[in-house]
Parts: sequence; structure tokens; C-alpha cells
Amino acid sequence: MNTHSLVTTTESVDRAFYFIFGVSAVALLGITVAMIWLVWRYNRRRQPQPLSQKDHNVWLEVTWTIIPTILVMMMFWYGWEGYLSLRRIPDNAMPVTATARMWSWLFTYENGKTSDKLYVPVGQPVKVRLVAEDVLHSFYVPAFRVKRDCVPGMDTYAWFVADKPGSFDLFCAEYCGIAHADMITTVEAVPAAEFAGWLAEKPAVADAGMGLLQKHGCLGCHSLDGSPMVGPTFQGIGGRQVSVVINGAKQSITTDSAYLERAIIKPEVEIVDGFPPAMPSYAGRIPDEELAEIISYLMSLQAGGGQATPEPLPPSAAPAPEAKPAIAAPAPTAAPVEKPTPEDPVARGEALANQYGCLGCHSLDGTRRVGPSFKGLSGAARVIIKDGKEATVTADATYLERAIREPGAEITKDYPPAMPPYPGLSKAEIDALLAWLETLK
Amino acid sequence: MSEEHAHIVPYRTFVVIWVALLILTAVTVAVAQFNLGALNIWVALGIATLKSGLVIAVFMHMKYESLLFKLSLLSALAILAIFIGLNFFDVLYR
Amino acid sequence: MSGHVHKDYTGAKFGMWLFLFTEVLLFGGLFILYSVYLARYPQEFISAGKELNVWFGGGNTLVLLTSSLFVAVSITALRRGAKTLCLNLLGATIACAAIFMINKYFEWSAKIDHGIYPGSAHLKEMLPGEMVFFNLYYLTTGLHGIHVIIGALIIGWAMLLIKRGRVTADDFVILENAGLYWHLVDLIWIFIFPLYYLILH
Amino acid sequence: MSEATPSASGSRGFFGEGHYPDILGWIFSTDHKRIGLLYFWCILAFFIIGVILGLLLRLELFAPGETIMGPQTYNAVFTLHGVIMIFLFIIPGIPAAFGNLIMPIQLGARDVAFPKLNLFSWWLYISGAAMAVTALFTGGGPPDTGWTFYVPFSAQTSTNVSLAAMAVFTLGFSSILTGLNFVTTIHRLRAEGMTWMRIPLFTWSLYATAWIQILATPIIGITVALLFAERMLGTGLFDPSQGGDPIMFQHLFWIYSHPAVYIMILPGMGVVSDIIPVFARKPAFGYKAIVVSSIAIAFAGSLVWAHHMYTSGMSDMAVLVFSFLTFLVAIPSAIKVFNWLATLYQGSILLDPPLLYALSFILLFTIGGLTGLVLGAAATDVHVHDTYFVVGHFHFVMFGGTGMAFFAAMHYWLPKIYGRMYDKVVATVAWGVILVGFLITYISMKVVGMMGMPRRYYDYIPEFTNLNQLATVGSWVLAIGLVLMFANLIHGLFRGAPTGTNPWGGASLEWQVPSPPPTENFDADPVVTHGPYDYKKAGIL
Ligand code: HEA
Ligand code: HEA
Ligand code: CUA
Ligand SMILES: [Cu+2]
Repeated sequence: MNTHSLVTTTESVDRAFYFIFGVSAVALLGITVAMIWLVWRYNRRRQPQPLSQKDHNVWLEVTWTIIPTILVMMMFWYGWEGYLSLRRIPDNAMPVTATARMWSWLFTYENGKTSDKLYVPVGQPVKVRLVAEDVLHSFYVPAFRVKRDCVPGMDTYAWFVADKPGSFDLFCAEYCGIAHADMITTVEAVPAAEFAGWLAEKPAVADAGMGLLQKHGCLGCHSLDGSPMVGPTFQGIGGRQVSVVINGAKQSITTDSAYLERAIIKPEVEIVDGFPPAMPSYAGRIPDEELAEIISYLMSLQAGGGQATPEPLPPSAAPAPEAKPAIAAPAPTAAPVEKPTPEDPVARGEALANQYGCLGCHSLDGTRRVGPSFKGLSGAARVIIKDGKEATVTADATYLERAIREPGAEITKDYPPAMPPYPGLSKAEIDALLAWLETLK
Repeated sequence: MSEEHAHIVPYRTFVVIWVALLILTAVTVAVAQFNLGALNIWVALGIATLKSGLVIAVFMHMKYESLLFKLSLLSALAILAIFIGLNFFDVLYR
Repeated sequence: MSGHVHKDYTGAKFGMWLFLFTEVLLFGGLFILYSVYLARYPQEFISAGKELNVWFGGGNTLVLLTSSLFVAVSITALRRGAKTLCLNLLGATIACAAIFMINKYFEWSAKIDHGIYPGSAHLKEMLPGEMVFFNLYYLTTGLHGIHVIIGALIIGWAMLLIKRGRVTADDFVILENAGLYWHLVDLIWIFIFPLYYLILH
Repeated sequence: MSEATPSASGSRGFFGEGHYPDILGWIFSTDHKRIGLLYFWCILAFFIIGVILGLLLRLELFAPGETIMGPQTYNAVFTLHGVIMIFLFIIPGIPAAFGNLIMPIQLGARDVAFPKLNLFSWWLYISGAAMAVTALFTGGGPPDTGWTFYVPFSAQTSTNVSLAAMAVFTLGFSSILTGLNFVTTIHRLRAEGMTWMRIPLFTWSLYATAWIQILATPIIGITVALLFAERMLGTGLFDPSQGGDPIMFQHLFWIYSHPAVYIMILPGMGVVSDIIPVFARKPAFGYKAIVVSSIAIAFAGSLVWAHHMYTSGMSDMAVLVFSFLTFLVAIPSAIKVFNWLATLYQGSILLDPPLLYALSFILLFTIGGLTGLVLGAAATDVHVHDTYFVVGHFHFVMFGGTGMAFFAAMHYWLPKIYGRMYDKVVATVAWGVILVGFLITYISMKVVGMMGMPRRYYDYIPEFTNLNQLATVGSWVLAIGLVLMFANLIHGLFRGAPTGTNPWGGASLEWQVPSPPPTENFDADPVVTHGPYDYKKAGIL
């Protein structure tokens, strides 16, 4: 079969459906009719004594073994062919990354633009790289007959092509917890020109520095969210106190550009205490201007989101009935880390809400989802449960900040304690979110 | 009842098998000192199979049991081998 | 009950063998994982395997093989009427089980002192394949250790029945089955030893 | 149940005998029939809890959004529904209840090979069930993972998955012991003259099933034990951050759980193979083919597990191999269906309730099996995997297949055990209601699944509303039918008219002992002189 022609995934899968359903319908009809006829014809009233005691017939038995065998082999083949066309990605496919996390989708396009709906140009095959941040999810678009699990620690992919404009449902098909059923969005297929316009609309938000970190694979060993990996986290790396071991002696230093450059070029000299000396030297592997860009980017990643006052982050205070965090906090690894920009805080708050997946659980229109709606939330009176007791509080800035950073402490009445804590958000990010919530009154 | 009461295995046989097992253990340790690449694991498994064969046949009297016992054992081991083997259609081609 | 005058020796043994199959497949699950992860992380399995002490593993192999010999001989002894010899051999088997477990205790303690145990900080710094190796090592030898203890208890129970004259030269299927179980414990170890301790030294 | 006064036809059979009075005489009895009845009533109790949970699921899905419960409750309810139905109802179902009741008699044995072990496995079953129930109220609350316990979610959720995993382990152990008991019994305790080719097909199917129980169940044991260790000790064998592979959990899980679906269906096929000849007064057509196909299903069924994982991220090569093997395993099932139909041909058919349930088994299992082919084909499965189409498929095969066979077995054999007959007209009406309700409920699910509605969805988009409502209404019809059937059956067993030794005209051994049978089944060890379906030699024709 020529998979490189303009065959859509839908067409190649449906071929298998038609064949299998067709054969099945005939078989089912035959069996049902035969059964009814036999029961009618040989009913004891009509047939008081059996006509025979025959108990085998080799030819008959061979026949009804061979014919189904042939039929199922054909079914197998149709199924396999269709499957292959789901796996063979057309060369001209446009790459998009779909990040799945509890309980929302984030789509990242080639130019770094992100969205929570999957926008695709009509007629252009799309290759979706599937990434899971916490547990299994599954990328499912019924209209295109594609489904593929998103597996933590593993890249999977799917492809499809929309042959006409429209909005198509996109579901999470692998059970992933309380809001599994809410992890739905749409594929928006728009004409190619319109898509190009949309893609270019806002300038790409991803920083050059961020792109370089990805390009050089730094993020394989350094997290952006504070969690230790093979190497220390990048969170707050600009101007922080670290204890390093130089020639076996411990020493405390404050990170600066010079230190960061040493750490990248001659990593074996100063080893951050508690980490293995695993980092390879990047001497000669990163062009100078890129190195400068990376360093200045890293320096901008200050504790407290760029504000000079390093703010102590509250430890993750998740409700832990079984002595472990209820649910892994979504780690925004793939999401671009924001620099403090003079940008409008409301717009920024909205972008953050998308980026961190808040809208997976909180609606904007007052409808109830896993969590309370954002509509009219700011400043409203809330009935909460704290330490098992009910109380009424006003949703002011302090309350909202607490609700984001340590949601386990106070639970809104009648809602499950399902929200993961986001202790790693910077003050600036919180402020932007609050500013945006304020506008939703 | 005679079928069950046959075959009192003499002490000598057991001791001979035991010595063989010790020798095989020494061999497997010795072979492991050489780097034969992927072959190491297969040699180790081969010797382990041989050893377990001796234990099963003599210590566990399988040698003296009926065909039913032998066939059952074979199918159990075959199923395990199949379980392991079929997994590799995934693991090796991923 | 009139139905039970006839003791079905073959049936009892067959039932025991069926049970042993289930044990083999229980460990089989772990061996499936071992094979898959070995294929994925061959280098890491070798580097992690070097951390295990062949002397502990080898010593325990000898202990188990010898205990297997004792059990096998004890059955012949009982059937030839040498009840005391039989009991002594079974006692020696239990002693072997104890030696095995003591050995294991020291082996595990040494590893744990080095900070290598499931979920430990040190383990988490290792390469992924090494983590898998050690986690598998603890689970497999742990499960095997449980079987050693159960096996010793069963042998002890058989000894009790022999002392009381309930298991005799003519009616020995309980000892036979206890022995089968013990040999299984040995069999599993025959595979664990090369796979974990000898993986390329 | 101990006060169950069986037949008025004189002897109370095994009900009247025993070492202990009252309840102790039951829970410590090693008699296979008492153990069978203990299993039967416990299994039935869990079945009823399970279907009521199913009813609740349907009520919640009557409309989009919250209808009667919140999302967390819903997730716990379908998990519980699945766990109860799979591990407490359908896997032990026919073998532990009817296998224990009937199989030794069909062989001409006085009991199973290891009666004490048999009792022990019932106790394990009860302990496992108790653990599963305890898991609901302790720890972090009822498990919310689905019956498949997929990691990483199951390793992370704060609900009480650990205890549920241990419950599954215990239930698996119970199933193993039943299996090895049955294999040994069939090998060692056949009466004189009971050659392999004279074993009734029901017992043959139990033989094939028992081998799967022995060889596959340990794998689920180790799998849930590893899940337990992952939660308790952080052993991380499936945790990608520790080098583990979540997909390996799925492999291990399905290595057992696919063969388990044949543990569920084979005994059901055995029941049907035994019932049809009796009511058609004709020997089972293709006896040998049915026997061979049972063994073939047991074997080949162990080779197809990864057809549950086509979209999981495993290799395409594995998809190719497992899809191919899956289609092979469909062939022996097809052979059986054709053999059953051929048995009816030229017979003299009496449409009594057991046959009606058996015929509905054929219809519903065929529909379920044919949709299984849609799932077995790689391309089509990608679309319908984890949708209501799968839910429809497995309700057809499990409920429409094994469930119907279980009902057929109840209507066929319980009069033998209790010595009393239910009302056949009511049983027939109930059958009709169940069939109609069933088709409405589950065909709607298949259609909505084809449209793309994912399973385990607490909430759904408005497009799916109509079909969901239809399914819910269907479940009400189904409920009415089930209540009618159980009420009639249970009333009949305790109050119905006495039955004779052979109410249906069967030729296998269980129809030659009194109803209820005495404690050791036979006064003198029987000598078998003809096959199980030889109605001429049995003097029925
Ligand atoms: C009683 C239990 C039972 C039985 C018997 C079966 C039987 C079959 N099942 Fe099913 N299955 C389940 C219980 C069962 N299944 C369950 C519980 C699940 C879901 C688990 C979960 O995820 O929760 C499942 C899921 C499931 C999947 C995974 C779906 C997915 O998640 O994407 C697949 C895929 O291949 C599958 C295939 C089959 C096939 C090919 C058969 C075959 O054996 C069917 C063979 C029968 C026939 C083919 C019909 C009779 C034949 C004829 C009438 C003759 C005419 C036929 C021809 C022309 C061939 N099943
Ligand atoms: C044999 C197995 C079996 C049976 C019989 C049933 C029976 C039913 N199941 Fe089943 N179901 C499963 C096994 C089974 N289920 C499994 C394994 C799952 C997967 C779980 C998972 O995803 O993990 C599942 C999932 C499942 C779902 C999908 C949930 C989801 O994915 O979100 C749904 C939804 O409708 C459902 C509905 C039903 C219904 C309506 C019935 C109906 O048949 C119920 C009809 C009966 C009644 C309505 C009640 C009648 C009342 C009585 C009988 C009382 C009688 C009382 C006396 C006589 C005293 N089930
Ligand atoms: Cu994400 Cu379901
Ligand atoms: Cu399956």
C-alpha cells in the first residue's frame, strides 16, 4: 500500500473496520438464523425423537476450521496494514509536542508557541510527539482514529492529517485519576494560511536561552523545578549559595557568571557537594555567543523569580494520608520558564494558568469541574474545611496564594483534596495569576 | 501401591551427584572470570540448567517418575520460556 | 471416612509438583524482569553486579547444595529404617538454612551500610540500570529468603511427624514432599547465583 | 444456608450428614459439595454487590456531569465493580462453585484429591474477599485505579491500593489451589471405566482451565507483590525515574490477565457443551474437537497477552506478533460454536430454561467474540482501545458468556444439589427479560464506543447522551430480569417440588446419584460403561 499518498489515517483504519464488521455481520446472522431454525425445526413437539445420533463428520469439521482460519488471517492482515499506516509518518509532517499531565494538555509548536488546543493546518500531516509528565495518559482523536499512550520516561508519537477544517474532540483515553474525564480538548483544523497567521500571531515566547538549554541537553540532568536530578536544579541558580568541593575541601560560594562558566567548561574542578562528578566538560562544544546567552539566562533564574530578595519556599505540604505525596506535582519541565518582563500581568497570569494546566480542573464560566470555577473566585466568601473543621474565609490574595502553594491545608467544602501543590511558583508568577483572577470577578 | 514404593536411591548416588554439583559450581565461578562477552550469560545459564537438571532428576526423583510428571514439568518450563521469549518481541524492537 | 483408606502417593506427589510449578512461575515473573532489564542495561548490570560479593553468594550455594544432599539422603535413610540418621540429616538441613540466613543477613547488612537499598539516596544517584539491578537483587533474594524460612519450617514439621511415628518407612510421602519443596529452594538459588553474583567478574 | 431443607423426596443427602452441627458443619467441612455450596453462595453475594455497583455506574452516566456521585466516588465504584466481578465472581465462579459441586461426581469420585486443601482454598477466598472489603474503609480510602492497577498511577495514588493488591494476591493463591486440586483429581480419581474420552466436556473444560490457573496465576501474584513493594519499599522496578519501565508492568499484568479471560470462559463453554446434548437428546457433536479446542485455547491463550497493549508504546514488532497470535486463538472458539449448532441438528430439542440460557450464551458470546476480533486487529483496536467498545466487548463475553453459562449451570445443576425444582415458566420469562435488557445495555455501549467515548469517564460530552441513556434504561430492564430469575430460582430451591434423580434425562454420572447426593456421592464405587452423552446405552432413548 502506498502510504505516502494522501491517505488519511481515518481511511486506512476504516478499511479494516469495514472488512471485519462485514464478515462478522454475515457470521452472526448465519449463526443466529441457524440457531433459531434448528430450535424450531427440531423442537421436541415437532420431533419427539432425535433423527440421528451422529456425533462427528470429519469433512464438515475440517471445513469449519479452515474457512474461519482464512477469514481471521485476512482480518489480521487488514488490521496490520492499517496499523502500519498509522505508524509511518509522512515526510512532510509538521512536528508538535503534546505534553500530557494531570489533567490537561499542552501543545508546543516548532517555534516555541504553546496552546491548550491543538491547532493544525488542513491538508498538512502532523506528527505529534507525546510526552507524559506524571502518569500514563493517552492521546486520542476519534475523528482521525488515532490513539497512543503518553508514557513517563518515554517518547511516543502519533500522526494524522485533517482533510477538512473543523473542530474535533481530543480525549485522554488512559485512566489517569480523578479528572481523567476532564482531560479533553479539541483539535482545531484551520486552513493553512490561517494557521500560519495564527502561529506567527504572538511572537514566540520561548527564550533563546531556554532553547539552548534544550538543544545542548542540559535539561537531561538539571531540572527547572527544584527537584534534584543527576545534577543540581537550575531553579534559582542565579546568585545562590552553594557548597562546592574543590580538591576535597568544602567551600561555600555564591554563583555568578564566572562560576557558571567554570562549571560548564571545567566541571570537574568544583563539584557541588552531594552530587556525583558526572558532568562532561563542554569546552569547545558550545559556541562562545551561545555560552554567553546560556549564562545570562541562568543568571536570570534567581530564587524568587528574579526578585533580589530570595524568598524561602514553603516545603511541599501535600496531604499525605499514606505517607507519600498524594499526587506528583506537575513539573513544568517542558514549559518555558518565564523571565520577569514588563508584560501585562493579567495576560501573563492567563498564560501561566494555561501553561501549568490550571484550567484542566477549574472552569472559567462558573461550571463545576474537579475544582471550583475561577469565575468570581477572587474576593468571594469561601466555605473551607481546615483541620476537619468548617470555616468561612474571603478569597483574598493571601488565601489564594496559600491555595496554590499548599492546597492541602484548606479544602473548599464539597471538593475533593485533589489539587497538587505548586510550591515552586515564583512570587511574580503568583502575583500575575492573582491579577488575572481579579479580572474574572 | 508398588509403583510408588520402588526405587530407594542409594546414598552413593546422591553423594556422586553432590560432588558433580560442587564441581559445576566451581566451573561456573571459574568461567565467569573470563570475559566472553554475551556468551558469559549463556554459559552461566547452561551450567545452571545442567545443575538443576541433576537436582531434579536425582534429588527430586524425577528420573523415576512416570511420563505424566515429566511432561507436566516440561510444559511448565516451556510456558515460562514462552513468557520470557515473547516479551522480547517488544523489548528488542522498541 | 471410608473414602480415605487408600492413600494416593502418586497423587500427593503430583499435587506437590504442581505446586512447585506455581513457585517456579512466581519467581518466573522476576526472571522475566531480569531478562528484560539485562537486555536493556547490560553494562550497568555488569558494573552493579561487581558490587556483589561472590564469596557470600558462592558460600551460600555450597550450603544449599549440601542441605539438598542431606534431605535427599534422609529420605533413603527413613525408608531403610534409619530413623535417627534421618532425623539428624533433617536437623542438619535446618542448620544449613540457618547458616544461609545468617550469611544473607551479613551480606545485606554490608550492602545497607554502604547505603545501597531500595529507595536509598545513594542508590538514587546510581545509573538507572544499576538501580534496577539492586532493586531486583533485593526483591529476588528477599523472596528467596522467605522461601528458605518456609522450607525450614516445613522440614521441621516433617521431623516432628517422624518423631511421633506419623511419617514412617512405609508412609513417607510427607517427607518426600517436604524434600521436594526444599530442593525447589535450592533450584531457584542455582539460577540466582550466576545471574546476580557472577555476571561477568 | 445450613437450614436449607432439601428434598422432601426422602433423604436429605449430604445436607443431613457431617461432623459438626450447623454453621461449623459447613465452614469446616471438607465435603466437596458443601465447599461448592459455600463458594456458590459467597460468589453469588459478591455478584449481587457487583451488579448493584454496575447499576450505580449506569445511573451516574445517565446524564453528563454529576448525577448521583462525585468523580472520586465514581472512580472507586468502577474499580470495585471490576475487582469484585473479576476476582470474586467470574474467575472463581464456575470452577469453584459448580466445579466443586459436580466435577467429582462426573468422574465417579468420592471427593476431590485434597479435600482439606479444598477447604483451605475457600478460606483463602474468604480472607481475600475480607481484605478487599477492608481496603474500602481503611488507609486512604477505596482504591481508584481500575481493576488493571496500572503504574505509575497505582504506585502514586494515596488510596488503599496496597491492601487491595494483597487481596488479589490471596485470591490468586486460592485459585491456584483449586486448580491443582482439580488437575490431580482428574488424573488420579477417575472411576473404573472412566477413560479420558468418557470424561464429560464440563470436566474437560475444568481440566484445561485448571492448568491455566496453575501456570498463569503466579504471575499476577508476583505482579501485585511488586506493586506492593513499589508502594511500600520504593523498589521502583516500574518507575522510569529509577530505570524501571511502566510498560513491563502491563506485560506482567496481562501475562496473567489475558489467560484469565479463558479461565473465565472455558468452564462456561464446558457448561454449554454439557447442557446442549442433554436437551437435544443427541451426543455432543465433535466431542474430540471440543476437547482439543479447550486445550488449544488454554495453550494459545497464554501467547496473546499484549493485544491489550497495542497503543501502550510497545514495539510495532510486538503488535505484529501478538495480533497474529490473537487471531489464532479465535479459531478454537469458532469450532466450538459450530459444534454446538451441529449438536442441535436432527435432535429432539426441549426448550427448558437451562437450554435457553445456554443458547443465549452462544448468541452473546458470538457477538462478544466477534467484537473481540475488532479488538484483535491492530488498526481497529487503536481506535476503540480504552473506549466503551471494549467495555461492550467484555460485558458480552463475561456477562453474556460466562454469566449466562453460570445462570444455565444454576438452572441445570442446582435442582440436583437441592433436590427441588424452580418454576420453569417464570425462569423462561426472566430469561427473555434479561436477554432484551442485556442487548439494549451493551449494544448501546458498543455504539457509543465506536463514536469514541473513552471508558472510565465520569463525565462525557453531550453528543454521547442519548446512547448512554439507552444503556442506563437497558440496565433497568436487565435488573428486573435478574431479580425475577434469582427470586424464582431461590424460591424453587427451598420450596419447589421435589425432583427425581434425573430430571433432564442426562447420561453422565451426576444424574445417577440421588438428589441431593449423599456425602460420598456413591454407595459403591461406580463402574463406567459408556460415554457421557450415550443416551441409548443410558436407557434414556
Ligand atoms: C470471558 C472473557 C473474555 C473472552 C472469552 C474474550 C475473548 C476474546 N477477546 Fe477479550 N477481553 C476481555 C474478556 C474476554 N475476552 C476483557 C475483560 C477485556 C478488557 C480488559 C480491560 O481492559 O479491562 C478484553 C479485552 C480484549 C482486548 C483488548 C482491547 C483493548 O483494550 O484495546 C482484545 C484485543 O485483542 C480482546 C480480544 C479478544 C478475542 C480475539 C477473543 C476471542 O477469544 C474471541 C473468540 C470468539 C469468537 C471469534 C466468536 C465465535 C466464533 C464464531 C461465531 C465463528 C465465526 C468466526 C470467525 C469468522 C472467525 N479482548
Ligand atoms: C462478570 C463481570 C461483569 C458483570 C456481570 C458486569 C455487569 C454490569 N456492568 Fe460492568 N464491568 C466489569 C465486569 C462486569 N460488569 C469489569 C471487569 C469492568 C471494568 C472495570 C474497570 O474499568 O476497571 C466493568 C466496567 C463497567 C462499566 C464501565 C465503567 C467505566 O469505564 O467508566 C460500566 C458502565 O456502564 C459497567 C456497567 C455494568 C452494568 C450496568 C452491569 C449490569 O449487568 C448490571 C445489571 C444488574 C443490575 C442492574 C442489578 C440487579 C439486581 C440484583 C441482581 C439484585 C438481586 C437481589 C436479590 C435476588 C436479593 N461496568
Ligand atoms: Cu489523562 Cu486520562
Ligand atoms: Cu485479552
